Amino acid sequence: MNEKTLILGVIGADVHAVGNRILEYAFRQAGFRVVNLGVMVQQEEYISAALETAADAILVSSLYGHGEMDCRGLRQKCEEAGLEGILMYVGGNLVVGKQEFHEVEMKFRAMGFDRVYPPGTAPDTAIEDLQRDLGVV
Amino acid sequence: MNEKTLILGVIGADVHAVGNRILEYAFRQAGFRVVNLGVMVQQEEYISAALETAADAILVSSLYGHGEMDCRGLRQKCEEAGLEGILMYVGGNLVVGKQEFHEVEMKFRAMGFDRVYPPGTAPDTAIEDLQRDLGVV
Amino acid sequence: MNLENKKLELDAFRSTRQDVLKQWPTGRDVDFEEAVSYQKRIPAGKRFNGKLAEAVEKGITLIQPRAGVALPQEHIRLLRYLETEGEADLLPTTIDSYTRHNRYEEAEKGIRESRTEGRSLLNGFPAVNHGVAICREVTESVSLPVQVRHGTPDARLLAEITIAGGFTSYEGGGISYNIPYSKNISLERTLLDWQYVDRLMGLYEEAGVSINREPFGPLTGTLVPPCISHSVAILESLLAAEQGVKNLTVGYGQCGNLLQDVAAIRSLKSLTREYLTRFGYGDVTVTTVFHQWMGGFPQDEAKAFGVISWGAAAATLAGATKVIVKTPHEALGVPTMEANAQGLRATKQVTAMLRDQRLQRTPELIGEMEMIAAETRCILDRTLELGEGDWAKGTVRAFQAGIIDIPFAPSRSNAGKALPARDNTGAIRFLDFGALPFDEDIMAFHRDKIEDRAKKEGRAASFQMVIDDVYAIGKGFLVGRPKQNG
Amino acid sequence: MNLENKKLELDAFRSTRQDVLKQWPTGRDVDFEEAVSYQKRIPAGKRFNGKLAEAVEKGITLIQPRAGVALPQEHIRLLRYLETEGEADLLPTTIDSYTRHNRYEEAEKGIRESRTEGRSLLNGFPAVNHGVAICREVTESVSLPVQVRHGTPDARLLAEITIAGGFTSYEGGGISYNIPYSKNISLERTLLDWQYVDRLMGLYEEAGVSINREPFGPLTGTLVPPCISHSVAILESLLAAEQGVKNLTVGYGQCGNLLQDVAAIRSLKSLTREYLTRFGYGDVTVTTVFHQWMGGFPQDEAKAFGVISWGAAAATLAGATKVIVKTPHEALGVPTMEANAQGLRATKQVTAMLRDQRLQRTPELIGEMEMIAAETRCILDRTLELGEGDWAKGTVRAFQAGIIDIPFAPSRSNAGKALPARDNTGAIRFLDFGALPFDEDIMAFHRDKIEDRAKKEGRAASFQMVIDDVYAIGKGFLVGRPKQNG
Ligand code: B12
Ligand code: B12
Repeated sequence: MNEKTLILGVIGADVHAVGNRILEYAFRQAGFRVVNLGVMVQQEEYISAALETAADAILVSSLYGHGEMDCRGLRQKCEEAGLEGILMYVGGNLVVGKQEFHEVEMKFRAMGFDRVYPPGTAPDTAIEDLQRDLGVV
Repeated sequence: MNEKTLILGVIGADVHAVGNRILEYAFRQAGFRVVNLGVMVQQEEYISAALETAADAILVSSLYGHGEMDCRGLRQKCEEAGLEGILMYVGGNLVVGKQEFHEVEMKFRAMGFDRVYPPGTAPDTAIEDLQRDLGVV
Repeated sequence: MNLENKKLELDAFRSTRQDVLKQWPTGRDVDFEEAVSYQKRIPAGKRFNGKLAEAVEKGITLIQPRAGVALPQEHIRLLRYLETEGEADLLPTTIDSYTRHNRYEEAEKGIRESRTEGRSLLNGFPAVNHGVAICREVTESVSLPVQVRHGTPDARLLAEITIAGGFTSYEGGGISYNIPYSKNISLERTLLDWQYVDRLMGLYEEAGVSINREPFGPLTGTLVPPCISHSVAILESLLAAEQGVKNLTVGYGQCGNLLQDVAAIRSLKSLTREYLTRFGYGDVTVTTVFHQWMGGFPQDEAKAFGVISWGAAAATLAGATKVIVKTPHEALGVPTMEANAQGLRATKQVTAMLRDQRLQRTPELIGEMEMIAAETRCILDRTLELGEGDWAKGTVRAFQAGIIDIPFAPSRSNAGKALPARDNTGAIRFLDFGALPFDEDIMAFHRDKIEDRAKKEGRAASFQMVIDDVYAIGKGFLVGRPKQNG
Repeated sequence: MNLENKKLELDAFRSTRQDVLKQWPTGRDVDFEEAVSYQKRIPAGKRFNGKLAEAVEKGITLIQPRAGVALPQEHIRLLRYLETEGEADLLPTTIDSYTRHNRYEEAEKGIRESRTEGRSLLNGFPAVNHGVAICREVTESVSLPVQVRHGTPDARLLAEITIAGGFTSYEGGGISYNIPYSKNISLERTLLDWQYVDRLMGLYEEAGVSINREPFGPLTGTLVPPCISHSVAILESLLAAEQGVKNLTVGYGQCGNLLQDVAAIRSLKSLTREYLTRFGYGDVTVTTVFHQWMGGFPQDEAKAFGVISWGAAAATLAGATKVIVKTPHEALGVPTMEANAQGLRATKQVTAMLRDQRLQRTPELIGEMEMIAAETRCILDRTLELGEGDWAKGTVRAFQAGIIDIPFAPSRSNAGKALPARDNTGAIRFLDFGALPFDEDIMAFHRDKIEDRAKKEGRAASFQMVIDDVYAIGKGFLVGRPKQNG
């Protein structure tokens, strides 16, 4: 079986559940295996879920503005846990306030995310990118 | 009698009649004698009305945006006609578009207007200025 | 002048035409036959009549801006921007004020100065000076239908040039583009000139090219009671239909009271149909246009968005075919293209969100519609009487007698005796009837409404109340209450 | 845990209090007696209850923003700006998400980093960390009443500090600040904790200081049918009243269909009064709050103004006591103070323009109100039954059984089986009832409505319809139609 596994979750103390639920649905429809951790997910939870399911990618959502603080160190922890080079996306309303997206992107790329998405990104965009990055059609 | 006479009118091809009607009412209430030429007033009309009535001030309105073109040369014509130094105000939406008012003011002061008013100036403002400039209480 | 409401004879029309086309050099490029075949090549999706019919069928409210600048390339850029960034459904070309007064020399100067200064010194697009070819360039460079919006008492040459130039709708009328837009021009004169314009549209119609005609509904935009604008819209519809116009959009400027606004749009449509049918023009298609508040706007842009959006909501809840959109710059000056597009997008959001909703018919709504209808019939019936059966003659005499009286109009042909004021709910009523030919019931209704307000505000009804109402929306209210009642 | 709907004993309350005030060092500055006398010195015009009563009397709709930043001086500047430039009638202090989850260490870090970076890294004001004195500085530096707005499941310490700090209204409740705002916290726990909060307000009330309490109406803000939010609002009102709360503002998040929104606000008020009176709390004052659309917003600011203004219009036409205002930055991030003030001014323009207008009572409106009432009664009656006469126990069991089911809620205590979708007019109905205890008539009503829509769109009702509706307003529509129906 060629099914790729995605870990999905909303990080930190963030409870925005709507987008998460829709992303799960969309990724499943697109043929991915989805492990959805829901909202209020700690960094450790992403990592252990990824290890347990031999996941291909971790998709972090942050809507409430504290993403900047919540996401720091996740890449390092992944490496330490043996998830070297695992594909990592992040999206949502990543910072507090309306900010120039390019700067936000740089900030999260520097934290080790492979792709960073602006507010309101459609699931299809992420699906196309996943297919490309994971080498599925 | 100490009543001061004002010439009122909307210059050029401008038909905005509402503000003009209210200004007339407000100036009369404030005790001025008002000669209201209404809308679509040519430069010559202001001058002959001012001469005829020995007016103390000419109040020009321009709302429709062509004020810049319509007002040019009025001061010179006044001088030529013998209305040296007659008090001249202008107000309304003087230029095309939303522009920095300070620049608009400079432009119309350069044309010889004593006072220049931004969009939406209340009649009371002009009444106070008139009282000061004409030395009435 | 021998004004009567009769289709112009072709000979007379043709001889006038020779003079009209000579009013400015660009007139010589107009060739009717060629223009007809040009118009016939315009695809259906880019014609006003088709787009309006589609909106009626879908039950949606289309959105249209006002816009025009001096130079062709800037104007094209502006329209394209409003199409793509503004999500407009219909496009305009607003004509500058010199052209409106046939002052083509001054317009020419405005064009020249705009070129040198690199900004538009004209408040619109001088279509006559630019001529047929450039008009075609304009209408061809967008993918939506384009209408001429102006305010021109003598709009014959402008009509010749712009329709030959590919525009598919033409705003205005002999009353609505005279009384609010001029001071000294006689009503006979403009009614005759608009017979010419309408006959021209009729000729296109007969040649198989349907041009939409839109009497200008809001008139002075300032506290105009619905019966006044309805009377004018219906008169201009009757006059246009007589000249062969088959596609009419009747208009109304928002008052701000939802019940009155919805009643106005619905009664406008039914009354116009009723009169057209009654007088033998049952084959004319009638649609409606709702103008977002046409009077003084708040200077603050956020507040202006509030006014704009409320206009969008009222238009949609009323079921108007299209809505003419204001911009957040309204109180300050001709809008930038960005501000114009913002007004459109705010409007689009509201009209689309409300597309499946209408205001319910309540006894109050029906009552309001019946009152508007009764008032309008009083005016129209008396007008026809004065005209001894001729609508055109009747119109002239009705204005002379103050039977039709448009508040705040600059024209000397207008009595200017009637005074409007809002009632306690913000609906526009009459504080002074002037010579309006209302029966006792109608007058009692208005008196009661105004009396109620005066009582609530603890002051007598007077011109001060009218002034307060003129300023009210600009200051953030609908009814201009005295301060202590704030 | 021994949850029952009974006024907390003073002894038990006091012993819990000792622990609560120890949760963070700033707790020790709370002195109830001193706080009461401090609160008593707050002038009437700066108290929520007074200002709300005045609005009811005048028949106007007050406007209130959301706003909060990490640092006190910035927060004061923000509130002052919203008062003067935003023309707000009531002020908020929105609490940051770490504080909401009692993560005071992280909040402390956020404060520190905000100081170094010179911008707020927190999405709200961390009132607990700042403590009583700074809260007083905040409430004293503005001239309007200030409310605590948060989303805190365990809001006991926050309540102690902020009420001692001069706030005169407190948002939230054991259901509405748990189910939409947390994942793992048990409902018993939060109901108990909110009994504490409400008892605290009751004690203030008994000491002569009236604190306004506001259950959080919109819940998840996303397609919540009125009967669900009404049930929660009424339950929280009953629970609060039992603890001695006397001044309640019940809330509702806009759906977007005018009829449903007006029916919702009106039935919310009458149903809340009905249940309060029926269960012995007839002396509680009830006002209403309407939240402008709480779900996903369009990113474009002009379009956001359209949504904001339409919310302002619906609130006013419904006759809500106050409206909570969104901003043109909603889809993007916590707004700048300028954007926040813009949302307020657009709202102010509309609420003021419509202040003398209400939506007429039509058979359709009454029908909608009756439907909401019938649904809500089904839910509440079954809840009371499950609780064997105890509203608190009933609430817990009702959630377990899916008798109350909040769409899109993250909490494990929520069944998450019921699914909402819009009907052809945009009103929110149920596509799946889950375990909601509706009678056959009600279910048939919803099924018909959804069926009509499915038919119009030529597709079966499914989760895709729900998703389309979730996105719709952000994309410029109310009903999420498939593309071809656009
Ligand atoms: C109502 C209105 C109309 C009505 C006018 C009816 C009539 N005959 O009176 C109609 C619909 C016919 C109309 C037509 C046009 N209008 Co017009 N109109 C307005 C509107 C909405 C309100 C004007 C008004 O009555 N205000 C209420 C009165 C009480 O205020 P006021 O006129 O500003 O006058 C007060 C003050 O300005 C001040 N004041 C005025 N003059 C002076 C002079 C002095 C010395 C002082 C001290 C004070 C002072 O005191 C007055 C009383 O308080 C304004 C925009 C706005 N303000 O919201 C646009 C506006 C003035 N119109 C405009 C334009 C462009 C036009 C048209 C060319 C095209 C069009 N958009 O249709 C035509 C022009 C026709 C012509 N040849 O003049 C523009 C002008 C643009 C610019 N300057 O950049 C405006 C600003 C709209 C816009 N943003 O595009 N219009
Ligand atoms: C509904 C809502 C709520 C509901 C949430 C209910 C629930 N439990 O789900 C309630 C009312 C409870 C709420 C609470 C709060 N909220 Co809120 N909320 C919203 C709102 C209006 C809509 C969110 C939503 O559901 N959108 C619809 C879904 C489908 O879209 P989405 O969430 O954006 O997700 C999509 C995309 O972003 C993308 N995506 C998301 N993650 C990822 C990840 C990857 C890898 C990819 C590729 C794509 C992707 O795909 C998703 C599906 O299409 C937004 C503003 C907005 N967007 O209009 C604010 C917003 C997110 N909230 C905000 C805030 C601050 C809060 C509060 C702190 C305070 C408050 N204002 O009340 C609390 C926080 C509580 C907490 N601890 O988390 C801010 C965040 C500010 C910032 N980042 O600067 C926002 C932006 C509003 C604002 N402008 O202030 N909120």
